[in-house]
Formats: sequence, structure tokens, C-alpha cells
Amino acid sequence: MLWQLDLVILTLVVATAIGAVAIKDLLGSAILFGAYSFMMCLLWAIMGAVDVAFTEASVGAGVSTVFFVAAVFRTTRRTKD
Amino acid sequence: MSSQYPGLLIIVPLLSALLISVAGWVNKRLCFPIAVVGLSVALYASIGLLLRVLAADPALDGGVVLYRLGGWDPPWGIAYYVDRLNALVLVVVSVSALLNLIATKNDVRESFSTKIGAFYTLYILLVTGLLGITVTGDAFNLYVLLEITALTGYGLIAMGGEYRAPLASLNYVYMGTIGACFYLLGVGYLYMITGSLNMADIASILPGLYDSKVVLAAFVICMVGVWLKMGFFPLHAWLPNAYTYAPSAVSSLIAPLMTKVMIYVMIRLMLTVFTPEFTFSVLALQTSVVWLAVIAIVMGSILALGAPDVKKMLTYIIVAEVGYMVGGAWLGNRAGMTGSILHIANDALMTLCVFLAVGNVVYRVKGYGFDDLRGIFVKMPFTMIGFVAGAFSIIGVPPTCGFFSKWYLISGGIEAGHYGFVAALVFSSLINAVLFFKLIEVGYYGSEDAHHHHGTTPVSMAEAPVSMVVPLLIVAGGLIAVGLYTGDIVARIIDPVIAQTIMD
Amino acid sequence: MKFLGIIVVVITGALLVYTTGDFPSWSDPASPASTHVSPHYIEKGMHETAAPNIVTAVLADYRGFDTLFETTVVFCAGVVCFFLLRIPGRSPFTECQYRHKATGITVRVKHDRKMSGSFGEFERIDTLWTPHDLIIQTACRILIPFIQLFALYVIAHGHHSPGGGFQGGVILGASIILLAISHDLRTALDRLGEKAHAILCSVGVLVYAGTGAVCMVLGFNFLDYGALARILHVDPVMARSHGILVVEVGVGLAVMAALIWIYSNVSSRGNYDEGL
Amino acid sequence: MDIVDIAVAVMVVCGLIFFTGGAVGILRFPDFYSRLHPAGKLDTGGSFFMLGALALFNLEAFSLQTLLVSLKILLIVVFVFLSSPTAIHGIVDAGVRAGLSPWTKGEKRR
Amino acid sequence: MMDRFFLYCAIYLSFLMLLSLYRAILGPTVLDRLIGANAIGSKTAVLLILIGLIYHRVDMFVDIALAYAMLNFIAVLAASRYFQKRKGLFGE
Amino acid sequence: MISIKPLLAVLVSLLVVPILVSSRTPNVREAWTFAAASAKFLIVVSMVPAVLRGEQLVYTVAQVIPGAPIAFRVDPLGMLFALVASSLWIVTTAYSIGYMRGLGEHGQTRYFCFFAIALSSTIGVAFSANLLTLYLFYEILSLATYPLVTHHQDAEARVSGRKYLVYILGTSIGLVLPAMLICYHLSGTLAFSDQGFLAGTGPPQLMTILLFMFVFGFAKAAILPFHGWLPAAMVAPTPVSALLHAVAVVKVGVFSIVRVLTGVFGIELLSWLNLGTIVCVIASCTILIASLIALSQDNLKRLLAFSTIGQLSYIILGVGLLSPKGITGGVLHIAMHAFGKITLFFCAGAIFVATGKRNISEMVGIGRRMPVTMTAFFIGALSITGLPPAGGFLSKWYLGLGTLQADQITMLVVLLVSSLLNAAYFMPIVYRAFFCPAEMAMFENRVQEAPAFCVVPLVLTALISIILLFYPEPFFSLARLVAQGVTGG
Amino acid sequence: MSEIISSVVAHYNYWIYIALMMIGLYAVIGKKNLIKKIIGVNIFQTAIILFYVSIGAKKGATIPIIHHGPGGGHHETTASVIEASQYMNPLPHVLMLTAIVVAVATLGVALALAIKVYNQYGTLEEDEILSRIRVR
Repeated sequence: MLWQLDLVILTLVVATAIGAVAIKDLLGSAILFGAYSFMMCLLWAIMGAVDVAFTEASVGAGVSTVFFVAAVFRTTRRTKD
Repeated sequence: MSSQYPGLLIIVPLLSALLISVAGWVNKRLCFPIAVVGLSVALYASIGLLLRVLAADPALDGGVVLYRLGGWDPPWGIAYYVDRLNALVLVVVSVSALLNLIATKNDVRESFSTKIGAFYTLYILLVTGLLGITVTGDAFNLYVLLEITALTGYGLIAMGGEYRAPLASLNYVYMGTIGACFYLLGVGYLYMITGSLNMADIASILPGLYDSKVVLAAFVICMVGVWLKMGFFPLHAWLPNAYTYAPSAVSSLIAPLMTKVMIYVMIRLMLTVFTPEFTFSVLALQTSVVWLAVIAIVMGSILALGAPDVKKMLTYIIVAEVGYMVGGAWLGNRAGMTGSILHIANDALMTLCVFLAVGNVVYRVKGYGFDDLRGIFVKMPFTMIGFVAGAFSIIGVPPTCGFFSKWYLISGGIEAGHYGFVAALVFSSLINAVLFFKLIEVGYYGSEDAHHHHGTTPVSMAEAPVSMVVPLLIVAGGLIAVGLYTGDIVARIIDPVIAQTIMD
Repeated sequence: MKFLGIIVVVITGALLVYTTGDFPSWSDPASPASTHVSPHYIEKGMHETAAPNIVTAVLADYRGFDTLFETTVVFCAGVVCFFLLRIPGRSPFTECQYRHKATGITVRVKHDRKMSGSFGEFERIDTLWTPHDLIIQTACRILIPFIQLFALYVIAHGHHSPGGGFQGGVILGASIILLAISHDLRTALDRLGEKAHAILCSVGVLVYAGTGAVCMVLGFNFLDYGALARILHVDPVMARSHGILVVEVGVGLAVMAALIWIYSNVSSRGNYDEGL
Repeated sequence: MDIVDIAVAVMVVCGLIFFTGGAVGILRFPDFYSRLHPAGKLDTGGSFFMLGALALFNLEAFSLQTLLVSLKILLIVVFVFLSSPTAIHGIVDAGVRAGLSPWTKGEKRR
Repeated sequence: MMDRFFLYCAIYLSFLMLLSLYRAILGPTVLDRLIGANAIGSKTAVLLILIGLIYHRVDMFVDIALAYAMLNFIAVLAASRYFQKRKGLFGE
Repeated sequence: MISIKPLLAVLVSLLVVPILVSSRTPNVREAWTFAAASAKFLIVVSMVPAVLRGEQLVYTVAQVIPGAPIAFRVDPLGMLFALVASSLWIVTTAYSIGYMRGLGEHGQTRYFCFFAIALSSTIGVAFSANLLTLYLFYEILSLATYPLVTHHQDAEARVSGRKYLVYILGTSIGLVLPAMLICYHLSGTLAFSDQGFLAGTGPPQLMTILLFMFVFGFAKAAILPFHGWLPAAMVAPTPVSALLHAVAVVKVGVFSIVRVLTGVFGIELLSWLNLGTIVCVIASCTILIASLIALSQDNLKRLLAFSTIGQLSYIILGVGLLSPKGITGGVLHIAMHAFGKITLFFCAGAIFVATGKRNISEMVGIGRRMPVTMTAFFIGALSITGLPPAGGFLSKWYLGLGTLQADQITMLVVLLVSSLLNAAYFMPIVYRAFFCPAEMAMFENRVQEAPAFCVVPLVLTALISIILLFYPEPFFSLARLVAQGVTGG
Repeated sequence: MSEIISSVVAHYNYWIYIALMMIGLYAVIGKKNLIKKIIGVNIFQTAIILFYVSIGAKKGATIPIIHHGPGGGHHETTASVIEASQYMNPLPHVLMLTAIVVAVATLGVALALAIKVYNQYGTLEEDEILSRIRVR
């Protein structure tokens, strides 16, 4: 129950999400998406959902970003928007 | 044993899917038999359940079979609720899936030779998901099963070998995921306001909360999610491409069942979770939704007229049919709801019939453009008998079953005084007639150059294999049989379902 | 499309914000969500399942059926990725070059025939060969065993601390993915081949579903681990605890294998030749 | 306010200073290679100080369990020391292979 | 007392994350973003332990942080691998 | 009285379809068709005594919708129609064999199968106990006749097939189905009863709308302006035109309208709301316009088609008069017109088989070469025009009496004028066939009568046409029973 | 002041979840790049997870793992009475574990599909793909 921290991280999360969607480079998007899931992990931890935080940590750090990078590697980084 | 039917219903297909996955790496020839066994057990269990539910006394325990998974009591654990409504849908799903499995055996063996294990695994998992959605009594469990069907569906659709299939499937991924998420969000709202996930439990808590904005939002969000998943008109954009470019063995599974099961979910939400009282009197959405359905029907029919090939045309007809069912359910009277529920079963069967027939044609002719159908009646007479039966059912020619559900839908529209809906139904029947007779004409007349007096140039017969034709003809016969037993189905299965709720 | 998107988003967002007015306030202990079903889990969970981590207890026991299908979803994803991307058969290169690591002798092998026996001593060099990076490889070689050990700990210790089958499985999978990234996909696949992880994936789910089916065979409902008491000769509560453990192991296996499966298909575009 | 608490506070503040330096460095340094320096060194150092302080604080109520936890925190430190340089190395390698030339004085900031 | 101290530390750290995030979002090249993300990652691990201390349940949070520290660099390695495979920094 | 006979009568020709499909030689196939036709006729005949005694045979097949099961009921009106249809099937079968073999048509198996299905549904319409069952068989008939109409599968057939479907299906789905549902919604039942079931259920405006929906909805009755399909459908082989467009299809349309007027609305309601007059006006317009168009036709079959359009409206006119005599006459006209018109069609077909000619202008002097055929044609024409010694006289007579009884002198004038017109378009044909100078005859010596399979049926029907004037039983009794039943007297 | 803060805090999480969800939705509808859309879908899913976890938060409660004796393992050693208000609501956490897993699975499938699309058309931009289809 750390509402002060909660507020700050929530703001960060929104900033990261906007960044991930707005960046005109898919690899950058993928990396920012990784950062986004770090933030989310923190957020779950703050709200006391340790298991969710653990899952998000392992998935976000270990797997989903790697998948994204792999997919971008196999396709293209170019994007118009 | 009979108390374990609901368990068997899901577990045996699931286990068989896993075994198929292993068998695909060990011995590919085992895949098909295991799949058949799995679905047969599911069919057996669903018929057993239907009989049990019919035998149950509605006055005693609500005519509901309850199965507690993990042995925990409902609000805490997950439970299956089987009443007449989902027993009916269960039978329809398992019958269609089994028949389609058998009918498409040759096709699958030829188009997916190296990945046959994976194909059947996904196929059975898809059916498992559909059965689970139908049978579950837990709002969140439904979401998980929804995702199973969706994921397997994405994979199966994209594997068509069609040029546009992956893109269509990817669009389906976006829309399907958003739809499922909306549903999940709605469940979250419900959970927030009631503290429960069990449908029956939610239904018992909700009546005190009808004036809360959250309940309203939950309902609307759930509906939007479900509509997205079923391809209700403004949200249908993903559906035609996805169903068209799927391989024929898959489109004849997904097209009949996926949307119908989603409509079942909608009706379940409307009748069981939110009571009809809430749906129709507290909310002021009724008329607008029916008008939306009218637009869906009209637009679906018009788009079908402009479709470039047979499968696209059929998928737009599905869009229109979804409009039928949504509109019928939202008319807010007994006849409309009866028609809607009846149409779930009927539409599943007739869509299956038509798609199986198209699958047979594709198997032989290797194409589904209108030109590929020239002279098809001579080439594949039995397939076309099935196709024509399905087409008549979709048009609504008695005594095929499509007529009777349309009957109930129209009489619901008249009863509700919603003549726009009635007109839309009639209009769409006419358009369907035009569409199908266009096809029949093409198939009947053969090639253009045969203008001379005594008919067409001779075309040699090239019927699909027996294993593909027989299931098709069974379904075609089933259309008429179901039509003739409409009275029984309505009186014994559908009426009690609606009677449990306060709807007249 | 952008304009339409903005309109849809603004309208939906405004409607949703409008409804938040009636929400119970954040972290209110008296909100319905915290007072109806969940107190039962908190107060009885420990006594009924002997798992102090209530989340694990609910996940694997009370709502074990959800979790079964959650695992199936992962399995599904693996199968779908395989189904979509895998290009069966040999790689398109008819000729491959191998270099003996110790001596530097280059061997040409036709038709991608596997080097028999001491494959580890050779490494493949061809157009797809990736640069040999000593620092990363060494660091990863040191780290990977620890990661795997930790993953096993997470699976086994799911009753008492956060974690469990899924998290452990992800970490296990990630360790192998790390191997594939730091070395080469082929190296990772030499450790855990395609057939192995494909079968392991379904075996993982089978362990889970099989546990439930065993309960069913014993005359209880599906997934009612209390039934295992007869086999394990413990009291039903401990049987539930053990049942949870078995199930978590199944989840871990399935998730690990599925993630490797997805990764190897996605990163190699299905020909299993060269990873990221 | 015993001695351990003070030590912990001092270490934490040290760690925060490191982190601040790292953050400012990442923000302000002119080019990619120079930014690697604060990212690699200061962040690692900051992690070391912070985690060490927290491990120490955790040991205040000494028991077998807290010792275990503290050891785990130290294990994290070990991991950070192993993995952070590796990661930075990977990034440098990538930059070099991507053909990014180092910044020289007088150039525009990148 | 210490709780409050740790809380302010955590808020300060998240402020530092904001600075790194600036680099991650605006960094001219992908590798700059990568550095930013990496910096965020290293702070996250510390923050997790801090939160655990504030909750007085650090034994539960330490596993998460450990897993985090182990896995954090996989993504960075993967992204850097992208360039090692002879793909350019800009465009293809 | 519950009896399975009506169901059997419907099913017997359906059951023979698989046998027809699987039969190897034409002879076997045709033998089976004959057998089915005879069996059907026998079953229908066996029910006549009971119907004449005033009993009704009832059989319920399936309870599909509450108040509207799929059920059969044999009453005098249905009996009359079934008797006509089933007896003429036998004759037509014989004729078809001659015609199809004579021209060496393709797809004969298909032809006989759909013929059997069409007959089944015709009997089904005749025996249906409620509107739903009637609609069911009506639709099946529409669909089963499509392959027959388009039998030649050429461009012309394609166009007329389209026209056929658009008219028939469009009106039945677009008008009859909603009208039926509105009826169901109003009264909760669809079962025909002698007095109708709509009385007192809705406002008069709605009743009028319903009436229009039904009368125009059953487009098989070819009431203007929904007549366009009938001349177009004449591209079909002649036996098809003969049976289906003189007997089955169009008569089903008329029969359905009669059924709806008497069994759904009821005479009382119609006369109370003065709807009978509306029906009469519609019918008389159709009669006059169709006869005028027929005058200008050169193609014999097209002429017959327009004649049919006019004659059908006589029946509706008779019922629309709402007087017992008028109803008797109208109902009797179903039988009389059927025998007369089928004779004419047979003749047209026989001429086509023998000479390959279709147009009237090419038939000058044909009576010399084909005396039997043209004599039969003459008798048929007499019957249609309503002159003795053919059966048509009887029904026209009763129709005339009906107009007097109903005090509708205008309608009597219409009748007389149209009879004159009938004579005006038929008699020149006969005259030119027989009495034109020999030098103008366009035929050489080798033209002679069509094959026996063609000639015998048309002689038979011509004879029956004559016999019916002198011994109109059982049709006359049935028609009287109908009139008694619906007017309650 | 504190009232304003508390009223903001009472709904802040919910507003942010809506904001995230709308970002995701916008990415799905408005962006043309297929992988951007996948990112949008994922953000959408995490927004919903955020919503659920926010439901589960409880003031004055600790994480939902029951304090048990240092020996750990046997349930006999537990404190005899467990108050529901001491621990957070575990149910949303359980649900969201499942949701995260589903999200990962969907991500994998979507990426596989995107690769397949790229193999076929050589681009990831939706408008370019459509123009290529039209040319064909």
C-alpha cells in the first residue's frame, strides 16, 4: 500500500507506453516495451501482487522482449508510424 | 459414471489432443484415430448430459446438472452448470465437430501431410475450448477457454496455403484479443461490484445493484467483447477474410461453431448472469441493438451480393445470420429468444452443411471462385445435393430447419412490433435466395459455350470420396430431421430454459 | 484510420471514465471484491491445502481448472508457432562446413548430414555463422546453471514463496533461450532437440491433466487432489499439497518447452538453422 | 537509531548518489560510447551499495531466515556484477559492428 | 522511521528512472534506448527489494529481484545480437 | 378420422425417386414411374367415398410449431384437386415417355425424378391441413419445378428460369411468409377451417392488406401483374408445360388462394368487409387483359399460357363471388380447365414432336395430316371457351349462375366477353388447321401423327373432357360439398 | 488537501488503466504497422491486468502469503486464526497470472503470424500489403 510510489510509477508507465507506441523504430519499440514491463512488474509489487510481479518479471525480462526482438530481427525494423 | 459426464466432456478431448501431439512425433497414422475417439467420447458424454438434463425435473433442482471441479463448492471453486440450453449447444458442437473431422480426413491428409499431428492437436483443442465455453459456469474460466479457441483458431486459419490467410488471421488476432479483453474487463467490473466470478452467484447478488453505473458498464463491455468475437455488424471486419482464407477443413469447423458459441455466451449472459429483467427493462438499449441487428442483416446481405467468390459470400451470410440471432435475442420476447436459440443449432448445422459441400468442391476442383463451379451438378451430384439442402435451409425453405427458426424470429419481431426487423429478415431471405440460385444456376448450366439445343457438353462425374460425401449427406438429412422435430426441441429444451427466467 | 481511432478511443475512454465514479475507492478493504469470495481463501486456504502461498493454493487447487487451460494455452501457442512457421525437412544448404575447434581443420559435409559422434568438437561455419563472442559465451556459461537451479527452486518452493510452475518454467525456458542467444540456436537445440521439447511440452500438460484424470479414476471429481490421499497414504490436506506440487512440475515442464519451441521457431523463421 | 541503521542509511545514500550520477551521465553525455560509462559503472556500483545496505538492514533481526535472504540479496549483487558488464559489452560490440564512430570534441551532441 | 526513509529512497529512485526513461524514449539511436532500458532495469531490481523492505516481507520479494537480475540482461543481449548479425544501425 | 392415407399419397412418389435415380435402363425407370403414378391415383381414389360421406381424413406428421403442425386433412376441395392432379399424372407420364423419347432429350432421369417430387408436393398442397403445411409444399413445388422449367439448360432456359424463380420465390418469401406470420400472430393458429379463423382478430385495414398479400403472394396463380413467369416458363418441354403449367403449378397457386379465401378469411369475413368484390375486380382485370394479350400471340404455347392466365382467374372470380353457385362453378373449373388445357398442351407437344413447328402461322392445314390431334385440340378449345359438348360448359354455367346469385351483373358481362375472346383466339387455329385450302398447307406428305405414346393420352383427356359434361361425378359432388361447407348452407 | 489527495488516489489507478487501455486501443486501430499493433494489443492486455490488480489491493494488508513458522512446510505450525483483512485479496492475482500467460501466448502466436505475413509480402505496413494484394 504505497500510494505515493504507486502514483509516480503509474505516470512512468503511461509515458513508457506512449513512447513504445509512438517511436518510429520497431526495435526501439520492442526495447521500450521491455521497459514498460519492468514498470508493470514494479507496479504489481507495489500493489502487493507478488506472484503477478514475479511472472511479469520473468516474462517481461526474459521472454516477451526476446520474442519481440527475434520477430523484428526476422522481419524489419522499418515502420512508418 | 454418468455423474462424470461433464468431466469426460472436456477432459477426454483434452487428453486426446495431448496424445495426438505426442503421436505426431511418433507415428503419424495414430493421430486421426485418437482424434475420432476423443470426439466420440465427447459426443457420447454430451448426449448423455442432454438426456440427463431432460430427465431432470425443472422444479426440483432447476433442471441443472452441477459438476464441481476439484471438489470445491461453486463460489470458491469452478463449477460446470449444464442446463437444457447448453446441453443443446453441446450436442450441436460435438456432432458438428465429429462429422467435420471425419468428412475432412482426406483433405487434411493431403494438405497438412507433414504437420498432421499439430493440425489435429489444434483441431481437438479448438473443439475442447468450444465445449468448455458452453459448459462452464464460471465467468473467468470462460475467458480462458475463449482464448484457447481463439489461439487455435488463429493457427488453423493462417495455415490455408492461401496467399492472404496470414494477414486475415493476424487481423483476427487483433480483433479477437481485443474482444476477449473487453469480455475480461466486463468480468472484472462484475467482480469488483459483486466479489464473485461464479455466474449463478453473480446473478444472485446483482439484483440489488441494478442502478449502479458499474453494472451497466459491465454489461455493455461484456456485450461489446462478445459482439467483437462473434462479428456483429460494425465489428465484423475481421470475419469474412478470416473465414474465407482458412483451409476448407478449418472453415467448415470454425464458421459453423465459433460465432454460434459466442451467441450462446451472449444469451447466457443476458438470461442467466444479468436477468432479462435487467437486460430489457433497466437498460434502454433494446431497440437500438435490434436496429443495429437490422443494419447487420441488411449490410451482410448486400455485401454478400458483391462477394467475389463462394466462401466470401457464405461468410457475409454468416454476418447476416449473426444479426438474426442478436436481433432475435434482443427483441425481448419469448418468440424472439426461442428463435435465436433455435437458430444457434440450426445455423450451426446448415453452415456446416454448406461449408462441407464447398470443402468437397475445393477438394476436387481446387478453387472456390464462381467460375470453378460450372457444371458442378454433373460433376459432383451428391455433394451438390448436400449443398442445395444447406442452401435451402439458409434461405428458409420448409421443411428444413432454417425455416422454423426464421419463423420464430419473424413472429418475435411481429410480436414486439418491430417491423424493421421483420422486413430485414424477409429481405435477407430474398437476398439469400438470389445468392444461392446464382450459384445453383452456375453449377447447373455448365460452361458458357454450350449453347446448342440439347444441354451441355458432357462432363464426367468426379465425386469426392465416400468419406467426404457421407457426412455431408448425414448433415443434410439432419437439417430436415431437425426441422421436423422443431416442435419437440422447442417444447422440451428451449421453452423450459426461458421459463426459468421471467420473460413473457 | 487515425482519425477514426482517435474518435473511438476518446468516446470509449470518456464512457469508461464516467463509470469510474461508482467504483469502490482503490484499496478499500470493505469493497465487495474483498469481502465476498476471497476471505474464504485467506482464512481456510491454509487449512484446506497446506500451502501458505494463497495464490498458489487458489491457482493450482481451487481454480486449478483455469490453470490447466492456462497451461494448455501456452502449449497451444507452441503448437501454433510450430504449425505456422516450421519448414519441415532439411535446410536449403546442400553443403555445410564444420571446423574442428581444437585444430582448426575445416570439414565439408554434404546434404547437411549430421556429424556423427563428437559433434561437440566441431562447430558449423557457413554463411549464417554468427561471430564468436568469448565474453558473452563465457559469462552465460557460468550463469546458466545457476539460473536453472534457481528455476527449479522456484518451482519447488511455490508453496511458500511467490513463484511456482509457471514462473519457474519461464526462467528455465529463458535460460535455454539465453544459451541460444549467447551461442547459437543449434547449440541450444543440441541440448534439447526439437522432438524432445515438442514432446516435453505435451507431456507437461499431460502430467497436469493426468493428475486430474487419476482423481477421476479414483472416483472423485476431476482435479480433486484429495483423491490422491489413497495413493500417497497421507491425509487429504497433505495430498492436496502434494497434488499442487505435481501439477506445478507439469506446468513448469510445459511452459519451458513451449517457450523454447516458440523462440526457436520465431527466431529462425522455422528452419531451425540460425537463431537470433 | 542504532549504528546499523546509520550505516545502512549512509550506504543507501551512497548508492543513490551513484545512481544519480549514472542517470545524469546517461542523460547528459554526448554520445553513445560515453553514455556506456555511467551505465556500466555507476549503475553497477549503485546496485552494489544499495543492495549491500539492504542486506545489512535485513540482518538486523538476525535469524536463519534473514541470513538466507541477505545471502540471496548478495547473490543478486553477484549476478549484477556478472551480467551488467556482459550486457554492456554486448551493447558496445553491437555499436562497433553497427559502425557507430565515437564522438570527438567539437562535434554536435548525439 | 526506516520505512519512511526507504519510501523516499524509492520515490527518488523512480525519479531517476524518469531520467533514464528520457534517454530511452528520445535516445537518437536504438543503442541509446538500450542503455536507458538497461539502467531502468538495474534500478528496478533495487526498487523491488526496497518495496519488500517496506512491506516487511523482503523474503518474498527477494526471489523476484533475483529472477530479475538473472533475466534482465537476456533482452539486452538479444537486442545487441541484432546488430552483431550484420544488420545496420539505421534502416536495414 | 385419422388415416395415414394422405401421407402415403404424398410419399409414394417421393419414395420412388431413389429407385428412379438408381435404375439402370429407361424401361425400368418408366415402369416405376407408372407404378408410382397408379399407386398414387389408387390411394387418392380410395379416399373419395369417405370424403363424399362428409368425413375428413386427418393425419399429423410432426408438431413443429404450436398451433401449426405439419398435418394433412382431406376435405372435398383438396380431394377434388388431388383427384385431378393424380389422374392426370398417369396420362402425362405416358405422354412424357413418348415426347422425351421422340425428341431424344437429355437428362431424362432427372426429369422423371423432379416430376415425381413435383407431384408429391402438389398432392401435399391439396391435402394440407393448415397454412404452414401448404406453404411448405408450395415452396417444395416451386423448387422442384425449377429443373423442369430449365430442362434444356440453354441461354433461353436460364433467362426464363431466373424469371420463374424471381416471381415465385420472391412473392412467396416476400409476401406469403409475412402474411402467414401475421395471421399466426393474430389468431395463434394456422389450421384451415370452413369458416376461416381470422374473423374478429384484427382491424379491417389489416385484413385488406393481408388479402392483397395472399392473393398476389401466391404468384403461381399468375394474377396480373405477377403473371410474367408463366409465358416465360413455356420454354420447358411440353409435358412439363402441360402438367405443371396447366395443372400442377398454376392450379396450386389458385388452389392456395381459394384455400386462403375460404379457409383462412372465411366467406363471412370477406362479405362483411366486402373483400370479395376486390378479389372479383382483380380477377376480372386479369381475365380480360390476359385474353386480349392471347389474341396477339403467334407461338402456340405462349397463347396457351396467356389463356391459362385468364382461365385461372375464373376460378378466383368464382370464389370471389362468395355465392354457393359461384364457388361450385369456380371449384369445378379447376377440374374442367385442367382436362381441357392439358389436352391443348398435349396437342401442341404432339405437333412439335411430329413437325417441329411452334408457331400458329406455320400450322395451316395441319388438320389434314394430324386429324386425331387436331380434333382433340378442337374439343379442348371448346372446353376452355365454355361451349358444349365439353366439360367447360358446366363450370362456366355455374359461374354465370353464381354472378346472378351474387347480384354481380358486371361480372357476368366480364364472363361473356371473355368467353367471346376465348373463342376468338382458339377458333381461327382450328379453322385454319382443317379448312384451309390444300394448296396453302405447309406440310408434305410424310408428316403424320405423333407416336402412339403421345397420341393416346391426348385422345384420352379429350374424351374425358366430353364425358365430364354428361357425367361430372365425382367432381361435381365434391364442388357442391365445398360450396356447402364454406357457405355453411 | 488530504481530501483531494485521497479522492484522487481513490480513482487514480482506474484512470491510468483507462489511459493505458486507450493507448493500446489506439495503437491497434490507428497504427498501420503490424508489430506496432501487436504492441498495442499487449498494452491493452496489461491495462486490464492493472485494473484487476487494482481491485485486489487492500489498505493495511500485506501480500497474500501467510506468515508461517521458520521451519516452514507443515500447516500445523500456522497461527491459529487468520484474519481476512490482514492479507490482500489473492483472487485477482490468480486471475491475472492466467491473463499474463495468455498474453504471452497470444504474443507468440501474433509474432509468428507477423513473420509469416512478412515472408509473404515483404513488408509489415498494412497499406503497402493491401496495395500489393490489389496488384496481384
